[in-house]
Amino acid sequence: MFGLGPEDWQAIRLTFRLCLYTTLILLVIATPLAWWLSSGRSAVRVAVQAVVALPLVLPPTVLGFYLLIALGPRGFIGGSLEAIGLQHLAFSFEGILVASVLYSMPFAVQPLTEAFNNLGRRPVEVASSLGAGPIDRFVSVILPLTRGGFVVAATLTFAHTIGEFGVILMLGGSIPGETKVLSVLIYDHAEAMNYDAAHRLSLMLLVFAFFTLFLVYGMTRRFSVARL
Amino acid sequence: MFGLGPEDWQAIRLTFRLCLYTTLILLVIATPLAWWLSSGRSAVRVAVQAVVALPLVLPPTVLGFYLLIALGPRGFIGGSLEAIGLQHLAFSFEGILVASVLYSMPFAVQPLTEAFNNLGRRPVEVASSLGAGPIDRFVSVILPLTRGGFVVAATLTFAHTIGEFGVILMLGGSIPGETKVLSVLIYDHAEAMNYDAAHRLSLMLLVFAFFTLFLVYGMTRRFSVARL
Amino acid sequence: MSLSIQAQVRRGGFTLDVAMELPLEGVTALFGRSGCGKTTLLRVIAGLERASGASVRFGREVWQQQRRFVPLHRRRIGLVFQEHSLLPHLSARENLLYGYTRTAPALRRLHLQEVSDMLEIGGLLGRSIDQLSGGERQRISLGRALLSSPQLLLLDEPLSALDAQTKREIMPYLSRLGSEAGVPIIMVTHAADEVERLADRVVFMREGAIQQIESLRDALARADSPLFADEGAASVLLGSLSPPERGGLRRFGVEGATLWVPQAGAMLATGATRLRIPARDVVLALNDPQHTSIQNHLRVTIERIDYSEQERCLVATRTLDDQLLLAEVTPWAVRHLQLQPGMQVYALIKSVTLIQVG
Amino acid sequence: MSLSIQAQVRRGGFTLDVAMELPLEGVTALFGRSGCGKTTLLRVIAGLERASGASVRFGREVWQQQRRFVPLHRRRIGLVFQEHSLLPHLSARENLLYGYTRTAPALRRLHLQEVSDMLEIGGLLGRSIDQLSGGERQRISLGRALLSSPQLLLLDEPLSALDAQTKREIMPYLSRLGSEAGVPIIMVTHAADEVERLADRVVFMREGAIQQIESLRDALARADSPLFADEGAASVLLGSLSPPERGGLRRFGVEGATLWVPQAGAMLATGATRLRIPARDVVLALNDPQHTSIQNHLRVTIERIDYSEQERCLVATRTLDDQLLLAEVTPWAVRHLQLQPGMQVYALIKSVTLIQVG
Amino acid sequence: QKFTVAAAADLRYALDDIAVLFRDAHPDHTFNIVYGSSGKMTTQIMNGAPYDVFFSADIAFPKRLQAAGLTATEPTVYAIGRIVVWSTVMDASSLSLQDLATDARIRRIAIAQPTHAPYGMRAQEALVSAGLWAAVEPKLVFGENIAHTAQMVESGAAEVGIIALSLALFPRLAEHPHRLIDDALHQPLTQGYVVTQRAAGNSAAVRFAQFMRTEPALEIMHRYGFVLPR
Ligand SMILES: Nc1ncnc2c1ncn2[C@@H]1O[C@H](COP(=O)(O)OP(=O)(O)OP(=O)(O)O)[C@@H](O)[C@H]1O
Ligand SMILES: Nc1ncnc2c1ncn2[C@@H]1O[C@H](COP(=O)(O)OP(=O)(O)OP(=O)(O)O)[C@@H](O)[C@H]1O
Ligand SMILES: [Mg+2]
Ligand SMILES: [Mg+2]
Repeated sequence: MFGLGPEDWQAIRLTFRLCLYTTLILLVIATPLAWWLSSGRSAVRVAVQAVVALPLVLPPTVLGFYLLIALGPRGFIGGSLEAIGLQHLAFSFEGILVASVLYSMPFAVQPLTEAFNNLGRRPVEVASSLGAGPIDRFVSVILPLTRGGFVVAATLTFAHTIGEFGVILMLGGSIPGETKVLSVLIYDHAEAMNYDAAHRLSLMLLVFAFFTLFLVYGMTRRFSVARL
Repeated sequence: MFGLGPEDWQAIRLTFRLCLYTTLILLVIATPLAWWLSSGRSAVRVAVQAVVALPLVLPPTVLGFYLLIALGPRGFIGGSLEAIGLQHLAFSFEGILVASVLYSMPFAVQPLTEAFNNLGRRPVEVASSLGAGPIDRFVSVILPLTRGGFVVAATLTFAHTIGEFGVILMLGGSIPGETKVLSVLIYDHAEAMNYDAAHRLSLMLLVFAFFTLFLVYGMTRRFSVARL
Repeated sequence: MSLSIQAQVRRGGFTLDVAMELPLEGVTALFGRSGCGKTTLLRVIAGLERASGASVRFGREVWQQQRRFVPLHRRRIGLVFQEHSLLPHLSARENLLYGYTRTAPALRRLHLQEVSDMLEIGGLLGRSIDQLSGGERQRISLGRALLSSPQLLLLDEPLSALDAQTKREIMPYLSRLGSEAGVPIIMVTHAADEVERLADRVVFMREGAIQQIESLRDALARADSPLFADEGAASVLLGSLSPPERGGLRRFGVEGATLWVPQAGAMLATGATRLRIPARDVVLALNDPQHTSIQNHLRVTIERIDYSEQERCLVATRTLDDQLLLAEVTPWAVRHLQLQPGMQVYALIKSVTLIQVG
Repeated sequence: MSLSIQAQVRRGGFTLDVAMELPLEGVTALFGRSGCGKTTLLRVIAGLERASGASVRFGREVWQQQRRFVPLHRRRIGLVFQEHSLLPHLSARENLLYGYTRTAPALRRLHLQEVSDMLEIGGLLGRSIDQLSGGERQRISLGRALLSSPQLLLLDEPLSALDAQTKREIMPYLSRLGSEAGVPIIMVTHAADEVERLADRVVFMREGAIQQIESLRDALARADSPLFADEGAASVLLGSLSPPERGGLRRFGVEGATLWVPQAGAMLATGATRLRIPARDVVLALNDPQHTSIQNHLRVTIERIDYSEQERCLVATRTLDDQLLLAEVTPWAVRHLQLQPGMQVYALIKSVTLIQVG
Repeated sequence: QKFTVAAAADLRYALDDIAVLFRDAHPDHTFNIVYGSSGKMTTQIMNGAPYDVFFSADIAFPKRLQAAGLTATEPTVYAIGRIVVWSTVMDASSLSLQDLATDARIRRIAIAQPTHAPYGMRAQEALVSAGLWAAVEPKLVFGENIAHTAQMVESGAAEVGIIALSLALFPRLAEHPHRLIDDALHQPLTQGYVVTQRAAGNSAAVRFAQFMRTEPALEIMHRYGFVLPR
């Protein structure tokens, strides 16, 4: 289909899985973090906010190299995992997942922090007065009112994870079905001057991404929070 | 200083220039674009919003490859420039600037669109009623009220431009003083297993980025827009 | 059963410092000038302003005391905020039902249909929030608080954006809620007519402190009451209202001290009730004048004459059934009629000025 | 000079359809039930609701007509929104000065000092917006609009969150602005006392349409006026007020139809003025009763007796100087006194009930 | 005169030394060297890159440029590369290719990506010729280029790797022993250079290209593990 071979489909499935997991994990991590960041103004918070953005400033392969060392068998994290009888994380799906999460963190944390900042305390107070407990409030009020921030966070994370290959190349080792994601595959094709394949995959990726984003943005209902 | 040689300083200056220009240009482009995107809900707008995010999904070197073709002497853009007696844009500072702007576009456009969405029309109406014309309103009301969105846009753009090297490597060709930015230099050092230099530059970059971000986030005064 | 609050809250140069006990029945009006701390007090009661060292007790429930702090969502308080606070992502109906669906079915006392009828918001239910007018939003807020079937209602100027007719339709409803349904209401208002018609007692606040807590009757009787800066003092007579007699008029009070009250639609219920009589509507006469349109001639004894205001005198009198009746007259009239304590005079009251307040 | 508006605006099921002309002087009250389109009308005048096909003309300036559309910031309109609309990134002072600094110095008529004194907001200037109470915010909004020295003020319930005393202090100021400073004011309000004290004319709206535009005097005189659903009709007498005589009382009106008015502080200015007399405060008597605290006895002629309401009759009478004076009495009194048109009777009015309205 | 040299990454250490010699000999020439992947540089030259001399890791790339009419000289072989087995966690000198398939300590083997990296292609050929490809394939991880491959091994994340001899001789990496792979098992890594069309009139660039064939340069190339063309 679309002139794609099994290797392509494998990479597509893998990419989709990586993006989905990364986005979900990031939203789970970033939401409480962003909430905490937006709920006060101490120097610690400002520092954490700055630290979150730091992975961005390193060239991806260099970040990948540092992660390779940290997550590999001789690194602090990989070594600790091996010590308790687990596998280290280099050259594994879990490893590139960790890397993607780390690398895309600012794209999730920053828009969410901003969305929470803009929320104000009134909606939460209103929901409390109507008998909604903390979780209920989060689901029924905070989430829908900051939906825009979540959409930005999720789409930036998702799109960026699709395209990122520097970190993944270094840390993942292009193992088919495990760490050879679509971006790595396209890169390989392009480097091998295999342009037909590269163009075909790129085009497919663009079309897919376009429709996904179109749907997501199109479905996001808008309401003016400022009206409250 | 800091054990850095003239080549390093040249790359640092270049990087700083690239980031600064990219951020400034992006804010200038993204602001009206985001304003337009947030001012209605037509399918065209949703499509444009999706298109803006597309550069993200391509692997950077592949994007760099396409840009190289487009901006190079044989490409549509580069060719047209040559036809009117100008230089094509590949392998030049202007070229990587164009690429950085394009690539970081979603990081600027998305948070701004979201910020404008949240603004509501009341503040603008208030300012109008008090005699403020469109530009005045923008500067005295919209800008300060969406400051958070601008900070997110600017920091993500700036940080991402520091770290990005895939596009730049491909399109720029590592010409010292012209396209050999810090990320390319660090990448080069790492490739050459010149780890001391790579670590030193990375550390410097991280420290610099941390303090910059710390200052920016720390200085951003917060107020709850939702109170309006 | 009472609500007792003890709190100190500091906000910049402003300090709220209260220690008070309010009976948990009927309607309590919170009255005071702009910025005196009314909203802050309500927020303390609701637990939104978490003053350290404060204590708030609601009947037998301890809401706040030392370490103990019951969060707002467990207090079952219905809150109407001073500024509009509808949730913008929900429709009018969803806003109304937000608290309702979160109330155990056994505790639900009110239902969408009756509340939306009462507030005349039936036609708005499908609308989104920004398709509502200011007054419509305020009514939805009130309805939403009512539908959460709270055990205490805190209303911060809940009727300020409403027209007189809508207010008149809502007020009896609130009043019944306060008395019959046993949901105590604490309500901030600047409108004297709301206090008059709704309140059982008035809490006067001033610069962050409670100045006085008075029953409505006492509050009305004071010549210098801040309540009626505009309208002056008034008295409240207790009595029972007969069914219509004599040309639709109804008898109020005991033999020898009978007032004739007009029917005035559904507002007047037969039985024990209260009538408000503005002091300035009471005419004093030395003998019983005939041939005037004034129907109500009561024999009263002057008790006290109060010259506190420059050009008005407040004459306190006792009716035959020993109730207080105030008359506001000019100093000229006092001199002209040579009024003095102990004197017996006639108090003339026009029927049309009588208002039933409870 | 007049403001003429012709517009049709559709919002879902609601349609605003107006075509009217308002004189550009004094205060025009916009009166109508919640949701009748008052805010929408103000927004059309301001150009915030850009109805196609609408036309708005302000004196000689064409603000909207066919292609022509003058944006709000060039209309020099002072706007107080119904809901609080302070700019949250500015302090109270910066909010107040936002319009001021954008007004050419030559056009500035008001300055920070006097406005902040008038509104009693001097102590709040340094505060940020979320450190203000509801009423404080409302006053800042009003002050901000005033400080932009507009040529037209559109006020959407500008005093709704204010206590009676503050209102009483602000109203004369607005009134003077409307008359002396020549800044026409269009003001939405639900409070009868604001209409009474401020308005020169009243625009009655109902379900998106203009029902009637009346001078305050006519509006007050109607028994069925929606203005005074609570208080009933009233008459306004024109006359001139003398300096204090007879024990501080002041003479009002012509010989033979003199009313004695108490001093009542600064509220009463000597000279040509208007007095409002609620119809229910007027007692009718067949002969001039002596020995009562009522000071004002006017000889009047009954012109018409209106039985429109079930238990109240409105008796329209003429004073000797041919002004309309309304008295509200019970049907019993009409029968008892055998009142009928043409009859000469005495109208008794307590001095303390007189209110100066302009 | 100024010029820019584009060179394959595996030449890095050798060429840096040669550049020093050339600078001493021709102090009036200013030039800089850009290292990168041969494929990427070929693409760049095809799209107007300002490279005057191109040292490729595989002579196939200069030949492509020639076919596109972008060269000023014939593609010329300047060295032949060798590949080695290398490890930082075990003694690679005692490792045979066979051990890569059988040694239980070896969980991951790093090679360069065969689809576009010349060294990776030769590594794959060697493993295939040795009949080990199917056995080692599940253990393989792929580096973007030969330097990445070396880094994967260096970090210990891959126990062994097949890298360029020139890298294995680099002082830092030479601490760990390596084992040369029989060059009969794979096609020769014929490295060629070419002077690009834009440098046709640039005598300095041509001089630099020719300098590679001089004795001192060849000596350095040899020292860094390149076999010299006959
Ligand atoms: N998008 C809409 N769809 C349907 N009805 C609307 C929409 N927007 C406004 N309305 C209706 O228009 C009417 C006029 O609104 P407007 O705000 O002008 O009322 P108002 O007279 O100012 O009322 P209030 O005194 O309550 O502020 C209201 O009945 C409102 O429900
Ligand atoms: N952060 C602050 N710093 C200084 N003063 C504050 C701060 N927050 C609130 N205040 C003051 O506290 C006082 C009480 O505010 P509150 O909102 O309780 O008043 P209120 O009685 O509800 O007034 P209104 O009738 O105008 O709504 C006000 O004078 C307000 O200016
Ligand atoms: Mg308040
Ligand atoms: Mg309105």
